[in-house]
Amino acid sequence: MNAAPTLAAAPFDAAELAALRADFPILSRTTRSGRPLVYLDSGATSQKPLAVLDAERRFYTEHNAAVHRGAHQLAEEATDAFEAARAAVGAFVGAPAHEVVFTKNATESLNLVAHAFSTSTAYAQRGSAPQGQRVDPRFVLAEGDEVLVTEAEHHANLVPWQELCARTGAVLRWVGVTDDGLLDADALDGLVTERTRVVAFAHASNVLGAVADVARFVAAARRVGAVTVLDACQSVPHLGVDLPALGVDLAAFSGHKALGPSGVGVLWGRAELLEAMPPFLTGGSMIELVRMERSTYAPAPQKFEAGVPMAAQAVGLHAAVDYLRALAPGGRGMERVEAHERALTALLLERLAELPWVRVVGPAAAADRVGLVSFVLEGVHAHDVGQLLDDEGVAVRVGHHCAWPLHRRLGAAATTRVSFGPYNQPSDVDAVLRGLHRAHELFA
Amino acid sequence: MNAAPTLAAAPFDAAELAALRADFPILSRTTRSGRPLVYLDSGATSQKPLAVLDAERRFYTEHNAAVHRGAHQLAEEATDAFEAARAAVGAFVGAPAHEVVFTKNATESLNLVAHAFSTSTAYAQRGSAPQGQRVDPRFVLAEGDEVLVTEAEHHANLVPWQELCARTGAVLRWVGVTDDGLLDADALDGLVTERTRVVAFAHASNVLGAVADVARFVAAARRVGAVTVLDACQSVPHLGVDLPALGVDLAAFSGHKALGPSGVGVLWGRAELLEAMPPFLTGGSMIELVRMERSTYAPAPQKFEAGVPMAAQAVGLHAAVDYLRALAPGGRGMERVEAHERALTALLLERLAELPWVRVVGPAAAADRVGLVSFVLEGVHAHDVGQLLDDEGVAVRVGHHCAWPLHRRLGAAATTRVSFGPYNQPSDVDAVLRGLHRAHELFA
Amino acid sequence: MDLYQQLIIEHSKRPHGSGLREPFGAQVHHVNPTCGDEVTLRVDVADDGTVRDVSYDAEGCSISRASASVLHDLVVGRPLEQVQRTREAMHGMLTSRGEDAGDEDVLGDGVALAGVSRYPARVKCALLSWSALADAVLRVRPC
Amino acid sequence: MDLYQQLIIEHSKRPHGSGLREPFGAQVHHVNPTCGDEVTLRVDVADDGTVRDVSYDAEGCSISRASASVLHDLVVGRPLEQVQRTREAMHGMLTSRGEDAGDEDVLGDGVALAGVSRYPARVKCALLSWSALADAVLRVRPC
Ligand SMILES: Cc1ncc(COP(=O)(O)O)c(C=O)c1O
Ligand SMILES: Cc1ncc(COP(=O)(O)O)c(C=O)c1O
Ligand code: FES
Ligand code: FES
Repeated sequence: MNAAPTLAAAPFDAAELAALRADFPILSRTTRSGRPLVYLDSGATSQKPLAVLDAERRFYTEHNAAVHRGAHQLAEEATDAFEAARAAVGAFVGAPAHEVVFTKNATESLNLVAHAFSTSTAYAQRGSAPQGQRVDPRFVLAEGDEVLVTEAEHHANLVPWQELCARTGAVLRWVGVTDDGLLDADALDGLVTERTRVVAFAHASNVLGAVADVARFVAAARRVGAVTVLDACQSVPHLGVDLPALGVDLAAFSGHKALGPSGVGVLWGRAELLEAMPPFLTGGSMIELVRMERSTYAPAPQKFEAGVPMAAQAVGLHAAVDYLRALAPGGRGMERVEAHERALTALLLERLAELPWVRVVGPAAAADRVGLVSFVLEGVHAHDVGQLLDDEGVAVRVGHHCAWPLHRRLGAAATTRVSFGPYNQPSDVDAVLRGLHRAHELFA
Repeated sequence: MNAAPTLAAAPFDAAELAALRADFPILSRTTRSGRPLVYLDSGATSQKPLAVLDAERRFYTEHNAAVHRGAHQLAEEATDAFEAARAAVGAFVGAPAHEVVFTKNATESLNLVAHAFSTSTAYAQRGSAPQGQRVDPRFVLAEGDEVLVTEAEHHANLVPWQELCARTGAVLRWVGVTDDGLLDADALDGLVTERTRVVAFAHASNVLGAVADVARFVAAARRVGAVTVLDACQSVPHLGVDLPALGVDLAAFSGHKALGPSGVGVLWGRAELLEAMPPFLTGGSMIELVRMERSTYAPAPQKFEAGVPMAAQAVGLHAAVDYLRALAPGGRGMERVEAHERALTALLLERLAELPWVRVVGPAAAADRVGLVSFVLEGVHAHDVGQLLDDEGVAVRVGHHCAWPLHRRLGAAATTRVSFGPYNQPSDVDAVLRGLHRAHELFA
Repeated sequence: MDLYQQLIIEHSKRPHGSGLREPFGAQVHHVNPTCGDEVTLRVDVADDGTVRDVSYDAEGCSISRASASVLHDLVVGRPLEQVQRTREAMHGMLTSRGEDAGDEDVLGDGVALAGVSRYPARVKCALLSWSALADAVLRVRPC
Repeated sequence: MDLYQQLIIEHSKRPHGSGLREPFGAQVHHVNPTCGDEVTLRVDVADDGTVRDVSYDAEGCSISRASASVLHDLVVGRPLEQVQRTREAMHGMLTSRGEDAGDEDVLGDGVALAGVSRYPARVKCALLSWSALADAVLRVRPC
């Protein structure tokens, strides 16, 4: 869409929205009940605009070759496209290209970081680091060293740390969640000790919608020299985010939640830290010198990108961030996306507040949230809610949303989550409400 | 293309080839020198037929959702498409769906296997396996246990094993390459000892083109109970391969070399073995039960597929294997692909044999090869050869092809590699020869 | 929508035979991995192979609760052979992707669950108590 | 094809100043990571800052060998300040992606390498000996 909005921080108006929605063909399909699709599961994965699909196809039909591996013209073109994607995706989150590592998804990004600790630890214990590679003490864990997460984490930012502890003898600690469904940030200072080596937390919770007080986490971690790892999966697609400015050391997000293709994720890290980390996946294209006995590795980001990469998907993600930026003049599209999704969130929260049989989890005010709302219908199982919404054509997510410990803490086996993308419209909220009323009538 | 060939094992005739080539739009582009593209770098990555691009696009415009995560209709459709891809890709290599793990590329597949050993070893040493999970002794390494590879491996099947040794204290051994550029298979029996726990080797070498005597490796490994890992990257796209019938335990290949999209690879493993292996990447969708303290994991293949997967790419790979099978009646397309590429290989070998200034590495006969040929031009650096071929519009790969130790052994800093796909034609060989003559005249 | 038949809603609101009772020959605990819901189920089988009681505690959606309630109706008082046939009929119907509408003579109110087979994500809900039953029976009468 | 100018071919076949000689103030070894090719390079700088000799052993493609040969011509007998300017001019031309054709007064035969800038994969070939030189000079004259 090419409409030039006038107010950078206003929601999209009806005309803008119609133009934008036309870029997403899937939004005009109907569902098995004959009703038009109302897609409200962008927190799981977003839909993709035609610009993204076209960019991928153009790559395949004009430039496809293995990147970083050939001297022929196609290989050069493919490599240029891949590296241009790195620069654009970096710029989208305020980072230089050489601090951007392409992975298959945010989960791989977070595992990569967790393994940097166990691999460094093994190198240090065995003296087995590649020749000339200093083992950085920040990544070496001693028995009883601590990894701090929160009780609200997505499994992707929890299980890799549990497994790191199982490999090394480190101990997992966590910031709890209060009865109100908020992070118990006051407990943070007591939990960060001299033994804390990693502080890993979500920028925005994929269940609560709450945006974390990043500065507070960073300050606590800095005090003891712990590495900070930000799970930015639910912030980067929905807010304007400048990762380096946040003060964290490393951050992960996925392309498929930010209008990009499936199969591509990002790890951002401060250059100095990426250099200090050992590789994770090893193989072709990430080496400096290979002998049968042992090998040495290329500088970051190549060091972390073993094998033929997801080039077409990186190119698709490039088109996605270009698309998002272009939603407002001066490349400030994310400001409008944020404003738009926040307006929808406020509308939904307002409507839900009128229903005494609905319990919303997380912050009461839209201003404290990214564009998603999870809730419980009293006396109705979330999967039945989801099914009735599905029957209205409304696609939402039900379950524990890969945050099982949080749901246990909230005393809810499952919640229903509505999550917005830039293409959602006020009438989508009406559709949700219709479905909720039906579920309430049928079951409660 | 829909031509119905009559003889299952004949090369494609001119008409068939013309129809097939029309499915690959990139083949009709021209290069900077104004000459038509002659793509002979399929060993690095193949080109993709329209059927693959269309399948991906259809997925995005009609069914896109996060798989294995939602109860709504789109999520069901996306999950069905993803699982149908698993079944089809499995069938393509003779395996049941539940033995197929989707990864981002073959490199990840091989790393996954290498980490199964170090993670099991850590679990055993610390008693830290997930509750109820038996640590399988086949994956536990003691100091001095041995990992056997070959000197001809691609870095992807070498460096992960070096790193495994660096993490565990295991020792890397390798089957050497003879002066003739063949695997020294006679040394195998002496190299497989009671301490050998893994035997990892390529089905077909990406430099020599030689097809390994798999049965011999398997027999030697079985004798001592070692796990066999096959790098099938250069066999699956070029030969009809039945992985379970080969007798190996695990095998890796990449989708992008088999007409599929970038960003998707495969690990095949015997069900029993996959069950015995701990997970690699951890996070959402691969869990059984998550508590803050520790988690348990889903059965394979889900256990190995953490995070939102590359669904569109799996769907594209499904279309690719369907396309390949349909190149001959009864789904026997790979027999014709093999015959076709072998005929081109024979032609190329024949023409190169006429040039006293060309030294071919690997087996002399096309019958002992997959469809690729690497060679050295006396007195001319491979990168200059590649550049002059590029000027003829011919895309080949020059360098060590991620097999640096092998090149050191062959006494060649770099070779030029011509690798075929089903869409190559005899005139492509003529174009190579034209470029080689020019290089010889200019530099020698 | 063919999923939430009135019968299902009724069974789910007032499930028959709910609650854990004594005596019992075996107790099992099954979890639906896709949602984390669970059922604890007990069987009591007489020496002649008649199921004297099935008692259960089911946490889950309406489909899973209704299915447990229907199970209780179809199984209590029946010989194990018949229970086995009923279970197979139920499994067949639920996994038929809309092909098998179920035989009311065999499945009674259970045919109201036929619509579930069109919703792959919900099939496990309806199967949960039935797999628990199979498991429990196996423990009482290993074969 | 603008890459393999006749001058390049000649330099690559009969490279000027090739071989390692004594005396020298510093020796460095640089590898081109994209291809594994390498150069060992020595510089000998007089007290007045004049480069007395550059000697080298270059393993690599015609571009890298020709570039080392051109380097020898352009650097031997020149004061370090001028060498620095030459190196910058060469670097600028090679990384210009076809924008900078090079100044023959500064780069001599080196302008025949201008075409390299259009082939990103080959730019490192031509830069190899020049980065080695920069490194070697830094070791002789740290600043
Ligand atoms: C023999 C062999 N093994 C492994 C690989 C690595 O495959 P990928 O880059 O898809 O991970 C390749 C190709 O690059 C190969 O040819
Ligand atoms: C907060 C959060 N972290 C991590 C992830 C994992 O992302 P991915 O599945 O792309 O790896 C998700 C989404 O699934 C998420 O919402
Ligand atoms: S949703 Fe859990 S049993 Fe139905
Ligand atoms: S190809 Fe190695 S230096 Fe040119």
